[in-house]
This record gives sequence, structure tokens and C-alpha cells, in this order.
Amino acid sequence: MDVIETDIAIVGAGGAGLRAAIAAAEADPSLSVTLLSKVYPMRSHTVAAEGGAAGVAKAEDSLDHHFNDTVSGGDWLCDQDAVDFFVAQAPKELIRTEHWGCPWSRTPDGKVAVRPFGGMKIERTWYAADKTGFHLLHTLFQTSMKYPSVKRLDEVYTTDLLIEDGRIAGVLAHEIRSGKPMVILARSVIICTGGAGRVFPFTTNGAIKTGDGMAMAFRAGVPLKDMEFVQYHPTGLPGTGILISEAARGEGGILVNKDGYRYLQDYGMGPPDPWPRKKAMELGPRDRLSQAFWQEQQKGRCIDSKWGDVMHLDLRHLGEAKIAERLPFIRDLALSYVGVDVVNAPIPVRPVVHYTMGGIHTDITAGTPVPGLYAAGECACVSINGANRLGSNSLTELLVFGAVAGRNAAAHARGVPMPSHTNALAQADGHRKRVVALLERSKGTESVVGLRTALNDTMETGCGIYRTEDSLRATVETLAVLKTRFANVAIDDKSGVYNTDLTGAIELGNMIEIGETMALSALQRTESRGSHQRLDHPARDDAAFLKHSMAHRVEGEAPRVEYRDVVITRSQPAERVYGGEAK
Amino acid sequence: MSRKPYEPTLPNTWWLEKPFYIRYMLREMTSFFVGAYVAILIVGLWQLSQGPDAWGSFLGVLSHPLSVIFHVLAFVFATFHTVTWFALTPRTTPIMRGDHFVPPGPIIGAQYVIWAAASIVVLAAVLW
Amino acid sequence: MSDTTTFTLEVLRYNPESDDVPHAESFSVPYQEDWVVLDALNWVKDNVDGSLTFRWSCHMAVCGSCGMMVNNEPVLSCKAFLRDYLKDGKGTITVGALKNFPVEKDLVIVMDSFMEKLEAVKPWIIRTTEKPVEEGTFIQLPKQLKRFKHHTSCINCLLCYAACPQVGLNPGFIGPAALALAHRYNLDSRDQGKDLRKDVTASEYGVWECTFVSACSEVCPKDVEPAGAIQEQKIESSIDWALDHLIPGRKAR
Amino acid sequence: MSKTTGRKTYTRANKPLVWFPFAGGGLVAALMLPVMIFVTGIAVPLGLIDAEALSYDRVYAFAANPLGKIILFGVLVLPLWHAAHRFRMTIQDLGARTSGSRSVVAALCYGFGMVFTLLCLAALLSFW
Ligand SMILES: Cc1cc2nc3c(=O)[nH]c(=O)nc-3n(C[C@H](O)[C@H](O)[C@H](O)COP(=O)(O)OP(=O)(O)OC[C@H]3O[C@@H](n4cnc5c(N)ncnc54)[C@H](O)[C@@H]3O)c2cc1C
Ligand code: SF4
Ligand code: F3S
Ligand code: FES
Repeated sequence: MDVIETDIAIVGAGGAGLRAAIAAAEADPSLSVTLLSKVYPMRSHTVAAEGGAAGVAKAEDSLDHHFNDTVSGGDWLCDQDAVDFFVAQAPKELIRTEHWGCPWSRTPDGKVAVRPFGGMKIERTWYAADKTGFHLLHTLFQTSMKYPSVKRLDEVYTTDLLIEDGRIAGVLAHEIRSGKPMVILARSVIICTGGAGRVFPFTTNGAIKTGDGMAMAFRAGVPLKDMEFVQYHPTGLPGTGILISEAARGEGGILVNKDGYRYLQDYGMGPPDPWPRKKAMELGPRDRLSQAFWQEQQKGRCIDSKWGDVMHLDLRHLGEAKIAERLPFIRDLALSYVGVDVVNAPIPVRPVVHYTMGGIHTDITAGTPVPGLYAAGECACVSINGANRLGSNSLTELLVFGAVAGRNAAAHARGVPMPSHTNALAQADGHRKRVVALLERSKGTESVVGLRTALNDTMETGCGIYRTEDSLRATVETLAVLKTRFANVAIDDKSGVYNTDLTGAIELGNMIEIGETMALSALQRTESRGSHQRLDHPARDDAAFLKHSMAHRVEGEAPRVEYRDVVITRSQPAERVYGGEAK
Repeated sequence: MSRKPYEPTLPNTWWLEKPFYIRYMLREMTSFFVGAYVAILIVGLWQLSQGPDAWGSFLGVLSHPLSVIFHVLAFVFATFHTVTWFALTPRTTPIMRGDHFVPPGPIIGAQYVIWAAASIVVLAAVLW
Repeated sequence: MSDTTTFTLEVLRYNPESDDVPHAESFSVPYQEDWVVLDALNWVKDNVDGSLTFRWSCHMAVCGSCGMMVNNEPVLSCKAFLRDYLKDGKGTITVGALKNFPVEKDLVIVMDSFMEKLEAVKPWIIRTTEKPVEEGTFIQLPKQLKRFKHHTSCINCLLCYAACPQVGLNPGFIGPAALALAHRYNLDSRDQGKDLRKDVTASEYGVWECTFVSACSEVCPKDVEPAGAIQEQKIESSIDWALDHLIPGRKAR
Repeated sequence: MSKTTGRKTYTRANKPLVWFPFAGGGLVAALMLPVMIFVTGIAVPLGLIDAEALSYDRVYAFAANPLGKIILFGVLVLPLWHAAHRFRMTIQDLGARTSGSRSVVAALCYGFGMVFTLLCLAALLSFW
């Protein structure tokens, strides 16, 4: 096996991984940084983010406002020390990206423009038209090229973490184009592998969002935090799940049901006028909007389309000029994928799985319980998003905590020796057997597609927008079965070169494990909070569940879910108020 | 179990593959006629410097049917050159007015006006 | 899906472990009105042959992974609708790896050369002195942004490289997307690195290899206008060269 | 895994030397050549325009005038170089790819440009 020694290994080259690499390179240019990614960096799914990135920019805004919006948006499941740090760093990080060339949209006097976003009291979402993630990712990627200490290993697939004496020792990976296994020995490792939306069938997430990093950390003994909190975005295109950004509503778009009625006013989000009003109606938080769709669907008030039930997102009143300037990508997407020109017709939309609030347990230093192992971005859970992430907080999160992870990983790397080869190689051999087994099993009884479909189905039916004890139990049972069936999976492609059949199978294994933590954590949380809605337990229960759920892996069994107190510094849990009553 | 990327090469007939490329090749081929035509005129200029007789025989060659056929072709190609050259100008020299780019239409149109004017001046000078 | 129409998907396949040259393989695929070519490929991978290999991720025309030759035109397969190629859902669609690149396997190309060219043009803001974060953002007027904004939209899908004959004829040619990106930074009011970049863009592998075929801009799914970016740089670099040779001492940068 | 190894070194090329005349010549050709071809190659030989228009005396008078010389030089030599350069690239497009054949093509095309430029100069300078 090829062995590469590096001071800091970063797994994942999306927004978080690139920001971490830059931070590490700036913190100490003498340290070697190795950036691994299963796709070329600019293919990472950060590229798909449309709406914007939140950071206080206006004089009438304040860090406190951003803090309060975030904490109440997260239904008080946020760790408030982390949120405080986050809102304070947010503007600085965004300014940095501006200095690096990100083409932020501007006001007529040349300042960076901000737009309103769901659940945010004041406009503070920086945007680059409606391709914010794309511009941010390319800016970070291109900027990362100027640091000579950053070495990229593009299209290298990481399968496992290596641990030595309880601390991180590196990762096991293989080069996709040759199939060659490689061990990357590292003093510090940062996981930035993004979310796990692909566990669900209908998602805005790209093919690569299979929760690999979460599963790797989980297998290495790191708990996964708050996995039951999965965000549905209220406005995805039916059929494909392509996102119609919240920016469409931020700019003034409205949602109507089959009677042309703005139904959100029936769910505590009104009054409808004057519009737009921050934190009201269509600018409410995503969990509430997605849940309202479900309620309307029960009442038979959705629009019947060839893709099934939809609602209409109407932008016509914005006018062609504004649409062309602020929402060109949305216009293009709607035209291409549902044949609608938003200038003359409303867009059919429905809720779709979008974001995993939960993830690898980290603290405010981006560190995990394993010394030397850090995580940032969507795969991590520092707990700024709580039970429901506010739109536009996560792009900022990956900047803020990506940078923290990079700096802290550099500091850690300076203080520890290089892990030993023998130990790491022995471990790597052990892990590698799992991969080789997939390649060698010639007559398995199970196919990747079959299991993936079963996984997707059971997650959707049992662990969707609304959940019950029964539905979750059924899902947990199905997942246990899927886990054993996975041991018999066989693939068509046995070759070494660019074997996507193989990576697909490994991803499936990861997703089954992640799905199980989601369903089990959801089963045990007998309350409703943010994106986790239990029909059988509709109320929030602060006495029992103002806590993070921590799923630990148990070999050969279902995960064990424990709880951990939420950090509360200055905002006591209260009712989440949106609509006209929200100040 | 190892890499062996297939390295394709572009055949010399690549330009026959698509109408778009054929059009490009025709555009590039205008250079043959442009070059040949100015070379002929330069020869004519040289003949001019050799006196009236030489000039006269040059004019004689010009009125040979083969010459006329060549010049008709050259005229077609030269005009094609003009049209394609004008069409590309908005790409080479985008013009901003205020916060926006001037659309291609007016830029191309303006060139046709100049072309017409130049041609009229030449004709007028010849005919006067 | 009982009485579905099916069409033929003809894929140019290449398996480096058994083939010396690519060969066509046909699959019969159920037709769906909403499907794009990528959906059909995924259907084949899921239902017929798991070894069919191609890149994709976003399925929304923004990650740039899924460029291929469809009916011999470079397109994003996630934005190439079956209905635009077939009559009544019937017929044949051919799919092959992007032209002008080595083929790793099936529809996957080797794109190392592009990554090197991209890095070579120094696609980042270069400044003589960095602006401290405390001083806030730069002022950039909407018209200054507008000047280069379209050149920032490149998703590195490489369709332009597949369309440009000069890329195929001269492997060293830096090519449309990378040159457009260089221009994008040169035009950015926050940048001061134009001169450094010109050493690359105005080299013999740079803008001069372009013969203004314009196919790059024609196939670009994001209206980046690389053809224009290159011609503008030719003009600018020519003026620059002339001044360098006319004004003594100017060249010594 | 792909990592930029062994970075190429790039140095600025002297291409503007040929590119300037190419671009300038292209513009001049676009504006002037169609009408010129029409007059000298089609209309006069076919008698559509009176042959007097190109009589020795008239043309001589024009070419002897310093302003006329400048005009003729610009209208002939710029398109000449435009054509030489474009034709060279076209031959490359059609298959001259090795650096050896590229140099030969370049030498022939630019050589052609050089010869006719000198001929044009010689002609123009030979009478006043
Ligand atoms: C459609 C869409 C729109 C969004 N819009 C917004 C928005 O407007 N505002 C906002 O704030 N947030 C938005 N989000 C959320 C936000 O974009 C994501 O949370 C964020 O981009 C995640 O970034 P990341 O760096 O953590 O991961 P990603 O960008 O997903 O990158 C993951 C990286 O990990 C690598 N990787 C994964 N597994 C492996 C492995 N096994 N081996 C090696 N490498 C691996 C991948 O190659 C990739 O480079 C949106 C999300 C989606 C899906
Ligand atoms: S310029 Fe256009 S075609 Fe070329 S890589 Fe960029 S987006 Fe793709
Ligand atoms: S197609 Fe190629 S030749 Fe130039 S204009 Fe575009 S780069
Ligand atoms: S899959 Fe991302 S561009 Fe097609």
C-alpha cells in the first residue's frame, strides 16, 4: 500500500474543506496539508447553494439579532456559546471571501447587497445573484491554489479513519482512477464530507452527499449528534427535487394552494399583508413551511400535477427585470426542468429533503472527542443549527468552522509526532478487507440498487416530515434487516480503474448506518421540536428533551442513543413566534 | 488492474464533421482569396510602374474569362469575410454603456453603415 | 410502466482492462418525457450494467461533472432532455466521452491537463498589499461587477474544450475556460495581478493559439463567452507588446 | 489523483508582431475589398464600368500622389498580412501539426507576405 505522510489531512474539498485548507496553510505554511476529495473540488455540493450566506452587514442589525434568530429558529436546541462565536465571526469570514474575489452582488453605491431570508429578522443574507454557493466554492477553490503547502488528491475516495492509542493517525483511501489503496498518515485530520441527504429518495442533495464522513467517524467511535433533525426545504421542483432557493421568496415570491390562497396564514404565519414582511408568511422558517404543505395535503388543497401534489410558487409580480438580475438561475432551472417561465407562470413546488442538522459531534473548537480529529461543514454538528437550520446560515457556518478547524488542526499537528507506519498499516489492512470483499464477492444475493431503494423508501415513509412511534419502529426494523442484507451485496464491476460501482456500494453501506442513527434518534425523542415532528407527541418537551441526542455505535447491534445537555448562556427556551407577532 | 487511458487524436478532416466547423473553414479560406487578390493588385501596381504598356497587358489579363471567374469567387468570399468579421465584433470589443453592455445588434448594424459608406466613396471616386 | 416506449441509447464504451479502442454498445431504455440523458444512463447503470461509468453529481447543471458528447455535441447530460433528441420517444441517442481528452473509462475523461492549465493562469485575486479584514469590503460598483460577471459563471464543465478544434490540435493550448477565467480576474476591480497572468496568457500556449472558432462560446451552457474573453486579451496583449517595444524601460517590470 | 506536477514555464510570445497586421488587415479587407474586387475584377473587365476608370493616367496619378501611396499601401499590405497569417493557421488546422511542418508553413506564408510587401513598396517608390 502506498503511504503518504502529511501534517494535516482534510477529507472533503467542498466549502468547509477548502476553507480549512486555506486556514491551515495560512496558520503555518511549513505544515503540509493534504486535501482529499472523492470528486474534483468544484464538483462538491456547496456548488448547488443558491440563496446566500448570513452575516450581519447593516447598521440597524446586530450580532444579538442574528443570535436570537438562529437560536429561536433552531427551537433552542442550539449550543449558544457556539452560536455567539458563529455570529461574531460571520461578517469577518464573509469579508474575507470578498477580498478573495467572490463576486457578491452589490448595491448601487458599490457595497455588498443583502437580502431577506426565512426566519431572519433583518436582511443579512449576502448573495451572488442566485448562485451563491457556486461562487463561494469556486472562489475558495481558486484561492486555495495559491498556497503551495496545500497538495490536492482529487478523486481519491476515503473509506476509513485510522486511530492509534485513541488519537487520530490518518485515513485509508483509494485513488478512484487506479483503484490503488493508499494510507495517508496524518498528525491531524479534518472531516468535511458534507451532508447525507441521499439517505432519502427525494432530495436537493447531489449524488455525492452520502454521509461518508459521518459514517467513518461513527465507525471510529465518535458519536453522531442530533441525527433525527433532517430539514425539508419547502420549495423543491417536483420530479427532480431541484431546489428553488428561498431567495425566490426573499425577493417577494408567494406560495399559494389550488384555490390561489396563501395558505401559510392558516398556520400562524400571517397576516399576509403588507408583504414582504420578515419572519412572516413565506419568510417563515423552513420546518414550518414544509409542515404546512403536509397539512394542506391532508386537507386535499394541493394542486394536482403530473408529478403528484404540488403548490405554486408565484414570482410573476416581481417583473422580468428583477428576476433577470436577482434570480436568473431559478428562471433557467424552472424553464429547463418543469417547462415554466417564471415571468409568466407560477412554479410547481413541494417539500424535499435538504439538510442534515445533525452530524459528527464537535465542540466550539471544531474538535471531536478523538484528539487530532476535527470536523466542519454539514457533516459536523457544532450545534448552531439546533432542531432547524435557518437558510443561509450553513454557507457561513462552513466558513467560520472550516477556518477554526484548519487553525486548530494546524496547532495540534505542531504538537504531536507522526503516527507509526506499522500500526496504521495493520489497521488499514483490516479496513481494506471490507472493500476487497465487495470486489471479490462474485455471487451476492443483493444488489446496490435494490438495497438503496429499500433504504430510501423506508426513510421516506417512516422518518419523513411527520413521524410516529409505529412508523419509526418499522423503519428501524427494516434498517436492521438492510444492514444484514448489505453483507451479501455484490457488484457488476470488478475492475480497478474508476470503479463507481464499488464506491456506490461503499456509500450505500455508509448510508444504511446513517439512516439507522436518524431513525433511532427520532424514535427515542418523544417530543416535537423544529424539523422533528411526532404526530404522537406534538408538543415540545423541554424538561426531558432540551438535550442533544448522541448516537454511539455498538458493534453488531443497533446504535445506542444517549443525551447531552444543550449549552444555554443567555436565551431561555420560549415559544417560537413568527408572522405578525414576531417583532 | 491498471490505468490505460485511450488517447484520441483529431483527424485532419475534423472540420467536415459539423456545419459549424465547415462554416469556420470557409471563413478561414477567405484568406486565400484575400491574399491572392491583393497579390494580383500588387503585381498590377508593379506593372503600373513599368509604364502604360505593361499596365495595359495587366488590364488585359484581368478581362480574361478565367480572371473574371476568379474575381467573382473572390468577391463572394470577400463579402463572406466582411459579414463574418462584423458578426464577431461584439465579441472582440464589447461596449458598456452605463451599467449595461450594448447589445450586438447596434454594434453590428453600425459596421454595415460604415461599410456602405466606404463602398460608396470608392465607387464615387472611380466613377466621378 | 406497462406499455412504455423504448429508445436506443448507444454508448461509446471503453474498458482499459480489456479494450484498446472505444466501441459502441446499445441499450434499450424506457422513455420518460421528463428524463435527461443522465437519467437514462443511471437507469442503465441501475438496471442493466452496473459497470457503466460516468461522472455526475448535482443533476442541476451547476457542478460541471456530467459533460459528454450527445449525438456528437458536447452537452451537460443532466440538461439534455431525451424529448429534444427523439421523435415520439423513439429513435437512437449516441453518447460518448468528451472529445479532445484522454478517456479513462467509458464516459470518464482524464482532466489533469485542464487542472494544470487552470492553476497556471493564477485564478485568484493578486494584490500588492492585502486589505485588512477590519477595513471591510472593497467598493465595487454594479457596472464594475457587470464588466466581468459573465466570465465568473464558468462551471469548468469542459464542453468548450471538447468543442474547440485548437484544443484538439495543440494539446498545450491553455484553452477557452482557463483563459476566460484569467480575463475574469484581470477585469476584477479588486485585482492587481494582470501583469503576472499575462506571462502565461500571452505566451505561445495562450491566446494566440485561438483562431476564433467561437465554438467554445456556442456550446457554453453558462454564457461565459470565452471566445470574447480571448479576443479581448489578444487586443490588450498586442497593445501591451507594442508599448513594451516602443517605450524604453517599460518592459522591465 | 491528479496533482499539478512539473509546472510548465511560460514566457510571453512575440505574436503581436503578426497579430496586429492580421487584425488591422481583417478590418480593412472587410470594409474595402468587396467593392475593390467588384470594380477591378468584375465591373471594369465586363464593361459595367467604363474602362476609362482604370486608365493608366488616372491610376498613375493616384499612385503618384503621396496620399494615394499611403492609401494603396494600407489597403494592400494590411490585408496581405491578414491573409498570410490566417492562411498559415488554416494550413495548421488542416494537418500541419508537428513543430517542423508548422515552421515550414509559417516560413512560406510569412515569406509570401514579405515578398509582396517588398514588391508593393518597390512599385510605389519607383514613381512620383
Ligand atoms: C441545493 C442546495 C442549496 C443550498 N442553499 C444554501 C444557501 O443558499 N445558503 C446556505 O447557507 N446553505 C445552503 N445549502 C446548504 C449548504 O450548501 C451545504 O450545507 C454546504 O455547502 C455543505 O458544504 P460542505 O463543505 O460541508 O460539504 P460539500 O460541499 O457537500 O462537500 C463535501 C466534500 O466531501 C467530499 N467527500 C465526501 N465523501 C468523501 C469520501 N468518502 N472521500 C473523500 N471525499 C469525500 C466530497 O468530494 C466533497 O468535496 C444548500 C444546500 C443544497 C443542497
Ligand atoms: S467556459 Fe462554459 S463551456 Fe467552458 S468550461 Fe466554462 S462553463 Fe463549461
Ligand atoms: S473554440 Fe477555440 S479557437 Fe478560440 S474562440 Fe473558442 S477557443
Ligand atoms: S450533474 Fe452537475 S452539471 Fe450535470
